[in-house]
Amino acid sequence: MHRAKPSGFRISKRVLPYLLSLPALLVCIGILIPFLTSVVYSFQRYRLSQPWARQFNWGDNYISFFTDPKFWNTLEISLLYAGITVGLELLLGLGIAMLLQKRSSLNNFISIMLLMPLMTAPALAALMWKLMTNPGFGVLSYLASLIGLQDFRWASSPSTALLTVVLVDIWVYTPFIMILLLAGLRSLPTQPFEAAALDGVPRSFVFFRITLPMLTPYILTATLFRLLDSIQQFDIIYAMTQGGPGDTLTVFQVEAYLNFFQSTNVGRSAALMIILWAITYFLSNIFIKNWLRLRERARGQA
Amino acid sequence: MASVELKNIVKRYKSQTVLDDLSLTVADGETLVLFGPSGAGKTVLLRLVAGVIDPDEGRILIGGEDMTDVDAEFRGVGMAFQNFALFPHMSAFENIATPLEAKRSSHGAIKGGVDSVAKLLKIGHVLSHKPRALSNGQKQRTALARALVGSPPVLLLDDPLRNVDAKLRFEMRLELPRLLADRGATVIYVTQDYKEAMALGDRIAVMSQGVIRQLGTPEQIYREPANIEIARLFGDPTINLLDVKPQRDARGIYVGLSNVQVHLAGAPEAAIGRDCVIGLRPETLHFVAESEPGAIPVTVEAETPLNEKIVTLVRTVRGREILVSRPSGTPGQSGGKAHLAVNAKSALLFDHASGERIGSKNIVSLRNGEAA
Amino acid sequence: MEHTSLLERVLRGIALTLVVVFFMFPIVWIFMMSFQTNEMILRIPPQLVFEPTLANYTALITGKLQTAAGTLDIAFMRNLWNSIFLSVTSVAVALLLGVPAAYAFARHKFRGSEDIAFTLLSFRFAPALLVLLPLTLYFQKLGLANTYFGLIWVYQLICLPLILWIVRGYFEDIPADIEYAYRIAGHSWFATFRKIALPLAGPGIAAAGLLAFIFAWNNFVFALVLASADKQPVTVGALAFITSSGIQYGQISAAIVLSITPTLALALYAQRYLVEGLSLGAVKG
Amino acid sequence: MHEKEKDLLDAFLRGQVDRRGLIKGLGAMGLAASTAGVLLNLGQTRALAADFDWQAHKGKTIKLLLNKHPYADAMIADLDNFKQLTGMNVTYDVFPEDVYFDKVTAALSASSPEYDAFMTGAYMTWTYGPAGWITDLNEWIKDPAKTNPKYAWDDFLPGVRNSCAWNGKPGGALGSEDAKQWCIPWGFEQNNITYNKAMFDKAGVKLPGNMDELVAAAAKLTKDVGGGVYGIGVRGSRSWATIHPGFLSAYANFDQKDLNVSADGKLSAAMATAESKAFHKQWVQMIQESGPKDWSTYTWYQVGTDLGAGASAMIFDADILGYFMNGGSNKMAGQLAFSAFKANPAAKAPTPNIWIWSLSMSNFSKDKDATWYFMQWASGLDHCLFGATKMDFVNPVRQAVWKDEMFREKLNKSYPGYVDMFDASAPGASIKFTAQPLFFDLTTEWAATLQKMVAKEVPVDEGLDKLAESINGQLKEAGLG
Repeated sequence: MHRAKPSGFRISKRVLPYLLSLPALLVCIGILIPFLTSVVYSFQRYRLSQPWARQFNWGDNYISFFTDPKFWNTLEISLLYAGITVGLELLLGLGIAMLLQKRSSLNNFISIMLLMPLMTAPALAALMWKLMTNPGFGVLSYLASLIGLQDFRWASSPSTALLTVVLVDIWVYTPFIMILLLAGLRSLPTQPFEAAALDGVPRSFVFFRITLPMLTPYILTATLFRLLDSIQQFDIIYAMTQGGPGDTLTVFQVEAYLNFFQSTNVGRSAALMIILWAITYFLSNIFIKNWLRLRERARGQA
Repeated sequence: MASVELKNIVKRYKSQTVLDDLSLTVADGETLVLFGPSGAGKTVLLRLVAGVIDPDEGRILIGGEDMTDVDAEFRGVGMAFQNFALFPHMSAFENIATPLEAKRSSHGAIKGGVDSVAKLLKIGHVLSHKPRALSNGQKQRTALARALVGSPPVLLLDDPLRNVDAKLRFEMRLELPRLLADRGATVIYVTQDYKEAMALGDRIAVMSQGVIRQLGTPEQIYREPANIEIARLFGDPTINLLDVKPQRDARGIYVGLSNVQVHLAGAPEAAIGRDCVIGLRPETLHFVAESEPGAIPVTVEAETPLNEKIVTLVRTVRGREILVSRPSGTPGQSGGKAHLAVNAKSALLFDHASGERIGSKNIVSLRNGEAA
Repeated sequence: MEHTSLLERVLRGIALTLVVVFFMFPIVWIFMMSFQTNEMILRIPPQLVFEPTLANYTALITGKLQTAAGTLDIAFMRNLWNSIFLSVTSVAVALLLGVPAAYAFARHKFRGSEDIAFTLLSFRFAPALLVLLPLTLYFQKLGLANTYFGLIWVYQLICLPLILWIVRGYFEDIPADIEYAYRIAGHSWFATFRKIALPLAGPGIAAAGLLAFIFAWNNFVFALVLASADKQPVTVGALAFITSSGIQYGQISAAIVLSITPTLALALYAQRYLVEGLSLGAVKG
Repeated sequence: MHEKEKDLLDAFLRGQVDRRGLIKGLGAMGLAASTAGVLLNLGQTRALAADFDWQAHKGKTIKLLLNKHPYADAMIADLDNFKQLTGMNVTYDVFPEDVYFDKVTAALSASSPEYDAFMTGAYMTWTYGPAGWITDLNEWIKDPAKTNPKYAWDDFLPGVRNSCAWNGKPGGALGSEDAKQWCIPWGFEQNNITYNKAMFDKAGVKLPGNMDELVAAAAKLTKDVGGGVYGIGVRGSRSWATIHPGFLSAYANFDQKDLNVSADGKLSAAMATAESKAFHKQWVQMIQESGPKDWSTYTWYQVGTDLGAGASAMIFDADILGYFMNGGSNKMAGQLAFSAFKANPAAKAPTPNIWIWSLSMSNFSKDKDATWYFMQWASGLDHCLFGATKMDFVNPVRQAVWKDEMFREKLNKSYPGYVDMFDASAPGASIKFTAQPLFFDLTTEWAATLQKMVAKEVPVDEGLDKLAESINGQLKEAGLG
């Protein structure tokens, strides 16, 4: 019996995974250096316009946040924005994915078409929405007036600004969740569903006890990425309202952007960003833990 | 040339020890069946031999060569998976051809090899189908064909009949021994079905909780099970197990069954006065006349014909249930009072506390278990 | 789903129509605006009827834009090309680096694998703004400023984590036994990766690649800060129509249409992979 | 070039033919006016060369960072003349205005030597100067060896020129003795009224002469013009840009200031006075009654677009915004008129705050002398004349251009009232802000406060008190208060 001998150059089983993941890591590791530099900045009194006054003030940038109502407003609005957009987009994305679940060329076509908002750069999308919600030229304002919303002020009124921006966010990003969940739904094994259908199990039960649990890893992935983006939202909000009216929409990135590019207050901007980073780190940690646990469990059942 | 030796294998997953200091030798050309409940570590053991997972401790030798650190593709084994593990994006032909492709065989050789093994397994007509278009039986045969086609010196079959229907399983159980014998390969065969184990194995290794509990020929395992657990696993209907406390009188060692003293010739001295469990295989019990010495009075509760045999449920005077089986067509008792004779030689005595068979010569030492 | 009632089908149809209207109306409107002059767009109230003009597209493609303040030179086609080049290369590099890494994380649990995977992900939540200033400084020193190489490197921050984590999930969904079977059949890990893992995770890779492509396409902060005008993507290019003499909505609409087109074409081409999901039903039982 | 054209040019240069005659003559030879302009500049270029060694930096290349703007377009159209004059090469990066200043900040904060000179606003130099990113240009302006004797620095409008000079001390007066010239003004905007004549006539509204009249006129226009047209367009986004145009111009007319500077140079908020509160109330009321419905999202673009498309009856904003809207394919092109505006009845003259597009020299430029050659050419009279008459390089910052007949004629022909408006308000035109590094923080917060007032989230008095308090806190924190 001929048997191939291990010969020549072979990669040890133990080294292989490192070898596979290292290039990706190395490429990204470069970013650690600027990141750490920014951490240093965040501990400095550092305004570009006052270079002579640059010095370490250690935690002062952070400590001042605690007494700064603007900061708490920023924190609150950022979390609120992320919560609302991700929540709604998830529900909507799941709903649409389920509407399109059945494989048909029409459904496939629709699902690709629905990706178009995602393909529109958010900054430009916001510009277009701003036009469409203009009280004079805006087609949406016009349509709103036809159904009796004469004075609906969209992004310009503090009471509806959040709603409007959320609407644009939903328009742009729901397709992201939809496409991931659609792929997830369509890759679920068919057996449990056929069995449930044969047994006459109620649809709601099938949804909550079979579909949802099996879809959870996909939901977590989609939600995680959406959450990371949403809590860092800038393009849409800045293009639509620049953080206004008043301080209605001064989310983290808008504040940090204004601090950096307009006030050139690098220290404060960096401190804001580090806090944002810490929040996203914390949130994604929860997600990843759950994701891994679910994966593990799923594999245990297999 | 292709014996398989496992030396002191330890495999852990997280804190759980799946294989605990396991040693085992499978001789060249031998078919060894790994038998045991799920979670016993059979599949893990198979994968260790295949080389797709690594042991935490211990060595694996194939054909006398240390293969512990050798990658799967160089070990010269063929394997069929319980879930078939067919490549869903390839046709049955392409699936079967993969081992030949790995050897860089010529197109003709591949075609010839696949066709002959497909013919042998009667799947020649579905070779162009993708796995999803195959029935379970066809998938199983395709998987088997893939394992066989390269004529590997070592064949690892992981419960290949588990996911096929009863009829096919029955057929294959008859076909497989010949197929394997023809190949001359060393086979390690995993199953949870004792009949399969008995039918296929030159030897059977009974595993539970990561340890080989007993290793022996099918005959040995059946006649001299190492403990209650193994005795219960083999045989259908299951062995009758009754609590007894052996005593000695002038005639020898006896146990009390249904208020009758039944003497067990050749029973080990060590059993005397201990809390024991007596194991009586249903087929070793016979209905006899009341006058027979040692006949146990019972009440017949129910009788069930089971293919080639008839199983009778009887109840002792003390209310304990016993199963009796006899070949179909032989006279029996279908109701009312009856008497049973016990074949003293085949009666098994187990220690009540440990479950070990008393006087077992054949127990594999749990730690350094090279079988005699 | 064969036994769905008529009522349900009607409700589903209505729901789907609403969804399509909500998501497609702005797109259709933008499409229509791209064939109108600014004057037609800026009417009160907005009107559906208009005389289509190709002026916007002509302006974009020829690079000559007529405005109230005279003729402007625009580099839109150059921007479009930059976007295509940057996005395609970045995604290609990210796939090359990310897919093997995703495979390693999915198949070879090794010491620290979760930590490395999480670290890679965490780059995704470093807001671009946070690293912008130091990044520009270091790029300056390294001579990477204003190079496509440098940009593609930075774009990995957008593409790599996304690809890594989505593809990883798909790899993990492939039963390990299938790959074991191939190994045992005598094939190397690399052959197994290439012939088994890659084809089976293909839909996932396509989906992740397309999403990464879209995100790379829509980004402009990095190029804006790190590169000169000749390397700017289409997003920056479209902003050029916000001129001091007014926002050229017609041209921006045309720019959006033109900038969506390549991505849409890609998505339609890869449609089968994107929406089919994993076709492992047979294997997974 | 043909001989005839050359002769004509030379005649012009010898003083035998005046400008008008020259253009006419060239026109007769079948040259388009703008081409003639370029040729004219070429001729003058040759004249310039006689007195000054323009070729000193021959062969060098400089790179510019430009905003997508008519000023940049005008310069690019004339750039070949500079190249010929000096033998230098000029490359440039043009970025959209939306992201332009981000690009500038990014390039400068990274000490990038890529760009030698760039376009900027005067406000921005209050950051760039102290940060050490730009150079005090006095060194070159005042050096006869480096500056063409015909450069005529005194020709620049004094208010504009001074607005680009600051001593770098927070609160330091613009154009003071010790001021550094951070940038050269290029083109500038006064904030005045541009109005739609037809709509004014239709509603029977006269040009407002003060704030009360403005509020009333806007209200009447909103009521009477119809068709959804609103009375007055002003900016309202959450940005410094909301404060600096009409709002600050009117505010300053009431002698109100953004900040007080104490004798020892400390800054404090000055907007919580009674006069300020009264003015804010009027302003807020005006927006609530007659402003655009979505005022709080209004930037330069929306204000202009509405006027050009006939959605608003007037704007109180940059005069050149009105200028742009009066041309091109805008629906209202040719129907707009201009007027200076004096908000305070007690004031003698309008006091428009100004925005100045200017040229700054990067401190990281590798060849500042060569860069200066470009800057003095680009801000020189000849290019200014070319831009102002042939392109949209308005408002010019040189008095000589404003005296130029052709330029005045061009404006009078198509931009009714523009020249009068300019003459009326130019003397009082300057930057009304206090120069200090927190400019953007304070104005952004000011705009946010205005938004809250307009949305009735906070009463005007209380809002201003809070704003002043917050600003004082920030000034202290930054070591300025």
